[in-house]
Amino acid sequence: MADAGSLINWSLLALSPPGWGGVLLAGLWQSVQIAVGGYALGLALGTGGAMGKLYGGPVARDLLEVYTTLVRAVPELVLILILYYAGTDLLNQLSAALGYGTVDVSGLAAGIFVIGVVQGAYSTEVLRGAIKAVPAGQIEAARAYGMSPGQIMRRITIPAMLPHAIPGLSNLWLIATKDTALLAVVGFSELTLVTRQAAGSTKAYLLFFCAAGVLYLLLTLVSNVLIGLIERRYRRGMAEPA
Amino acid sequence: AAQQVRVGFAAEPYPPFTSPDASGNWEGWEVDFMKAICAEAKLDCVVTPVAWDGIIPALTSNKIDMIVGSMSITAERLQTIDFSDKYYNTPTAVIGPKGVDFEATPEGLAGKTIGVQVATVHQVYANKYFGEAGATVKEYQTQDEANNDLAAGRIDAVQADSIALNDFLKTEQGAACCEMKGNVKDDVDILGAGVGVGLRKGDTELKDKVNAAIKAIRANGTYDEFSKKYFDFDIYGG
Amino acid sequence: MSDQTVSALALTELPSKRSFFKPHRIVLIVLAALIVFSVVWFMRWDWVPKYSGRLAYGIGVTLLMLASTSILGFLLAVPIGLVQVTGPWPLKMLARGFCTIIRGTPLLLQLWLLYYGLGSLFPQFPEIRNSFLWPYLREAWPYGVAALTISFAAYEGEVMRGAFAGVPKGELEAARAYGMSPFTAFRRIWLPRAVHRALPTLTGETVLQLKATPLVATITVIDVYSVISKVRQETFITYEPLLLLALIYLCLTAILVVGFRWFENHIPTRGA
Amino acid sequence: MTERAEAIAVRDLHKRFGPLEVLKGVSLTAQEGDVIAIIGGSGSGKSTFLRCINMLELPSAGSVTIHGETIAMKADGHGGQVPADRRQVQRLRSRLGMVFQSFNLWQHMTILENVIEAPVHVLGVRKDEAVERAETLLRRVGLYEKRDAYPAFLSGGQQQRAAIARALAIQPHVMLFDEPTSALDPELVGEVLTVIGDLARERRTMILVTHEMKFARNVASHVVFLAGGVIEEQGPPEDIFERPKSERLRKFISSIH
Amino acid sequence: MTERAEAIAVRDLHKRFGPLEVLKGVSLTAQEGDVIAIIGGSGSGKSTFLRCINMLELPSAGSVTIHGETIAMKADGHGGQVPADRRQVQRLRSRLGMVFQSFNLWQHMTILENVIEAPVHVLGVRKDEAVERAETLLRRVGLYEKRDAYPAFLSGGQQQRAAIARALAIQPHVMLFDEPTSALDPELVGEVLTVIGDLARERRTMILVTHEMKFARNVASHVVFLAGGVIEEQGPPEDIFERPKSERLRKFISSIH
Ligand SMILES: Nc1ncnc2c1ncn2[C@@H]1O[C@H](COP(=O)(O)OP(=O)(O)OP(=O)(O)O)[C@@H](O)[C@H]1O
Ligand SMILES: Nc1ncnc2c1ncn2[C@@H]1O[C@H](COP(=O)(O)OP(=O)(O)OP(=O)(O)O)[C@@H](O)[C@H]1O
Ligand SMILES: [Mg+2]
Ligand SMILES: [Mg+2]
Repeated sequence: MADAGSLINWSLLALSPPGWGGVLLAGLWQSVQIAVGGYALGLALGTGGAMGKLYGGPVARDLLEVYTTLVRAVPELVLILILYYAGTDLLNQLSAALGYGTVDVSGLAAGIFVIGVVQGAYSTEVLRGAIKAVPAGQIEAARAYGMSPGQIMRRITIPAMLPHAIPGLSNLWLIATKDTALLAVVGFSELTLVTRQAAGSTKAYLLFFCAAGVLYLLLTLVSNVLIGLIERRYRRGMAEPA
Repeated sequence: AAQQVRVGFAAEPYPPFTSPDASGNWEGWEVDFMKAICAEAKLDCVVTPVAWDGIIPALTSNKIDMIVGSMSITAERLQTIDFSDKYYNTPTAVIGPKGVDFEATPEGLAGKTIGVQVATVHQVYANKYFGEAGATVKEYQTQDEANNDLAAGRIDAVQADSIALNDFLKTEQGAACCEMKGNVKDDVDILGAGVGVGLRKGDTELKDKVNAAIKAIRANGTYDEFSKKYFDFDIYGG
Repeated sequence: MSDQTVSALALTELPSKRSFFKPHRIVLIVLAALIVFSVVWFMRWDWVPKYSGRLAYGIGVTLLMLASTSILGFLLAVPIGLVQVTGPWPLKMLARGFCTIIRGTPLLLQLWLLYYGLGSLFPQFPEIRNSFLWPYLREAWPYGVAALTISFAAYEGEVMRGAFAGVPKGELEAARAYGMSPFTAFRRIWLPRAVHRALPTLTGETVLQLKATPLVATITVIDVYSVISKVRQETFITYEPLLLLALIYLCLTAILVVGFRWFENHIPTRGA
Repeated sequence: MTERAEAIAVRDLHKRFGPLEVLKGVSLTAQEGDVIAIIGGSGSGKSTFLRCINMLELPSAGSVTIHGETIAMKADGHGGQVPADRRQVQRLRSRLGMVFQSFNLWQHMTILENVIEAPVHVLGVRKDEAVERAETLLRRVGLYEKRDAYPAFLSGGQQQRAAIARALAIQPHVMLFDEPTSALDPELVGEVLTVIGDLARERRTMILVTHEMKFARNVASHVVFLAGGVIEEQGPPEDIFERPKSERLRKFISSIH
Repeated sequence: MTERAEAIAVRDLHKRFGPLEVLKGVSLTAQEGDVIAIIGGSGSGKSTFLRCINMLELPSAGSVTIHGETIAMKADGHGGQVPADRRQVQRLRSRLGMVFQSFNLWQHMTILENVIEAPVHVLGVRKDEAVERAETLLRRVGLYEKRDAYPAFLSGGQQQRAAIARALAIQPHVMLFDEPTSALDPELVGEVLTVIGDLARERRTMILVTHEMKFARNVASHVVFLAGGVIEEQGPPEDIFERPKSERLRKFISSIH
């Protein structure tokens, strides 16, 4: 049985084999890629979703309501399983039906898709709330000066809602980074899964889980610093402090 | 260009068949086997690790094209997927902690907690034979975790493939804590008639290629050559 | 996390019943009914009766996990929030560090760290192995409860911090002015007032906690998620069990939300 | 006096909100240089009338002509009407400088950015040119020093003056003011009225809804009294305030004093 | 008049906030039944003085005696002093009924719960007894009907009357009021002053800081004018308001009128 000394066998964390540090970093890189991709996809879906919920027709609004209700009521882990298997399956059947044959969905793309769809519902709600927080008078003034709907959206609504949206969007980013860990359950080689493999192979469970924890924490802390900078920039016009 | 084939196996350490090394590559007997048949059948194989408990859905939903994951050919699985001919066959065994004597029989395991990996033939077997006889069956996502919990004293026995268990007993951790308690009584219906390559139903073209390749490497000695690196007996079985 | 973010992450409000039936809804409802019908008709559900007992058990475990960890977590959150507002600086830093670390790492990782990491360490100490705790430490659920409790405590601790800080100074001063000892003032005024301020976010936090519970299935706790996984492995049916699982969580969430609403409406509104 | 061009003409404007008919046929013509003050009781439809002019509210019936160009309307199929050409509306709106009661400055832009926004992005003026003109305007309303401040950091009076500069920046044919001082603290009203008074003296075409009767009397060339959805009485300020004909106007004026 | 007992005695009270010495030696004695009004300019230390009496602010030097019992103080090692015995302070506080400018009712309790809170949880009165007394008090301040309402649903005047009932509920030796009406809308001031006036007529011992000079004049038995950190002048209200001696007081009074 391993004694306490071998539990902190730091050489296991060395960056090159036989150390597993390199594998962990590669896993972290995968996680970051999925988080960034999923977050971006989520933002895109969320922007569309928020627009649809606020300005769309009754049918679009109802469908979006179903989307956000389901995603907000069902655990991420379950959604990830469903989307991971069914999502790509449907995509394949669809493209087959259209005569394109099966598309090869890479693991990375599948991961981004799964996180993105979940994040999309969350950002829909965050962005909708932020847009609603923009005083109606601001938009009316833009109309009164002859701006087209597109211009109003670009020049007034979006920049004006950003200060309201940024705290929520920041939280979503932090959640995206942590949700990538759930992909471990479907066997995707992100940080948590490679940590589990490294831990299982070396039996140094505590060491590797702690090391991964530190990596996630670093990611969060670095993100917090960046978020702070962004917030300061976009809250310039707000009289009251954040 | 060679046909691209995504080969799925469990994203977990399952020595001596598949295990990740510190540089992020996979190694083991089954990896060698896969490389051999891919070379033989001129397939461009891409290694795709997936979660073991989702490996069949991954195959049916087109995420992978074949499973090389020590998957036993059973009637149950044949309802959902197809298999190549068997490429190895080994008995199923039970291990337990040193100093506690019991046999790998329903009576011996009654009242004990036995760990198995989910979605394996062992899970089905243990539930049927030991669970009904009064044992608690605890299901793990990976074999490695079941072994680890046995070493940690959280369970009383582990049932699995005898080769995998023997490999575990050879490790520092396994040697310190546990010993072989014996093979379980065979039940071909559940435990299957050996391990085959899992394939999507209807993918006969690939199935033919794989079957041909298995035959070929058995015949030309490749199979025995890489097997020797791992085993001092014939893993192909009778 | 602000209340707004929490409600973006967790369902906290059911769609209103008012003016539900609009012309376009009829069409959508018919479509939905068609989908439900074809799901029921064309997919395989013959396994449901066989597993219904185990499913009920799994739902029970899930709810037990939710209730116990939310209550324990809330009890922990009170001191965590409090020391961040008034504590001596070592405790303040400790609590802040705790919240940062827990909120900055994935729950799944924490869970595995506790179960596989810490849990595999315990048996190396004969004192632990021989103690009366060992039968519990052998089990998986204490680790699941611990991880979920800690996580809830960290998130709710932040809420409580804001709630404690937000109680108007004057009300605390009034308590002092009437001769209350610091402890009485805390027990009678500060704590109830802070809890009362924190209540509105509780619906959201509890739904988030429900959504976190299936993770315990990965450490061999048999909750409803784990039962469904077993269905999938034994029957080789991919989608149907997952759909049922989603439906179960949807219902559980709806029940939670309705329950909290009911409470809010039946407890007298306590002003601002 | 030479014949002046018609700046704005509203013909038989009707507006209903559901069952409530707020405007029941209002016609009004402003020549260039006219300063028209609209007065009337609360809820008499003054704001609605002003908002119909630039189609922020869609009139139920009637037409609006700006500088000789009539806004084309088409039936909406529910008995009302909608603009036939969105672009035309946008173009004509950009010739009307609207100043709101609650300023409605864009909070995410500095004062200068607020002022150049419409010239640059609606009228397509070059940015440096727009900045130059904006600075002149801001100097005029006494806000040059605040040009890089965000609206939230300005007093109400300063915000309203900035809003006036923003409206002037598009070089509008007509300025529309909807109770520009009623959201201000009494001490701040004066500074805004001074600016508007200056504009009136320059004979800039303006239509203003106001509750400041003294001010209306001093600056307006024409006063319109709205009541019951129609123009109850109109005329030069001396007539309206000193020789009111209708009973309603008399009552209204005495209630103000 | 018989010799009355001393309700409160403050001796040579000093209070400094960092470099700022707000109170520079203030002494004041109130006999039972005295109604003492403290007046003075903003920032003259009136609130600070009142808060020092029940140790919500710790005096830098000087002593406070309540009903013959002097609050024991000890040096804090930084040149100031702190109470020697926390329990003594808590006990004496519960004999002083403080009414704050901003009411400070406990928002999570109904009015009745607010009133019985200190009797039950500080003084250890039985709950049913406390409720009975609280209801009498609430009837007295005209809030019996509102006893089960939460403070947030009451007007400011009602909240302040509830706060007065809360203070009376502990049967205090002395009532302390810190500008009890200055957070109220003018229409609501009257109802609170009526209640305080009634208490004064019953000859309840009170010290009140107020800006309502007319009220102070009517109800106070003694008026204290604080300025520059000391008592500049004191005496019966007629003397203070009609025959002010010092220049400062004269100025203060004329600025108020
Ligand atoms: N969007 C709307 N929907 C329904 N009714 C409206 C709407 N806008 C205004 N009204 C109604 O139209 C009437 C006229 O409103 P309007 O704002 O034009 O009055 P006003 O003369 O500007 O009054 P005030 O002096 O108070 O600003 C009012 O009765 C108002 O309630
Ligand atoms: N906690 C504190 N820290 C520092 N300075 C304080 C503090 N409390 C009061 N002061 C200062 O002490 C002085 C007296 O304040 P105090 O509130 O007693 O005046 P006041 O007579 O009650 O005035 P007002 O009529 O405005 O209520 C003021 O200059 C104030 O700024
Ligand atoms: Mg109006
Ligand atoms: Mg004061």
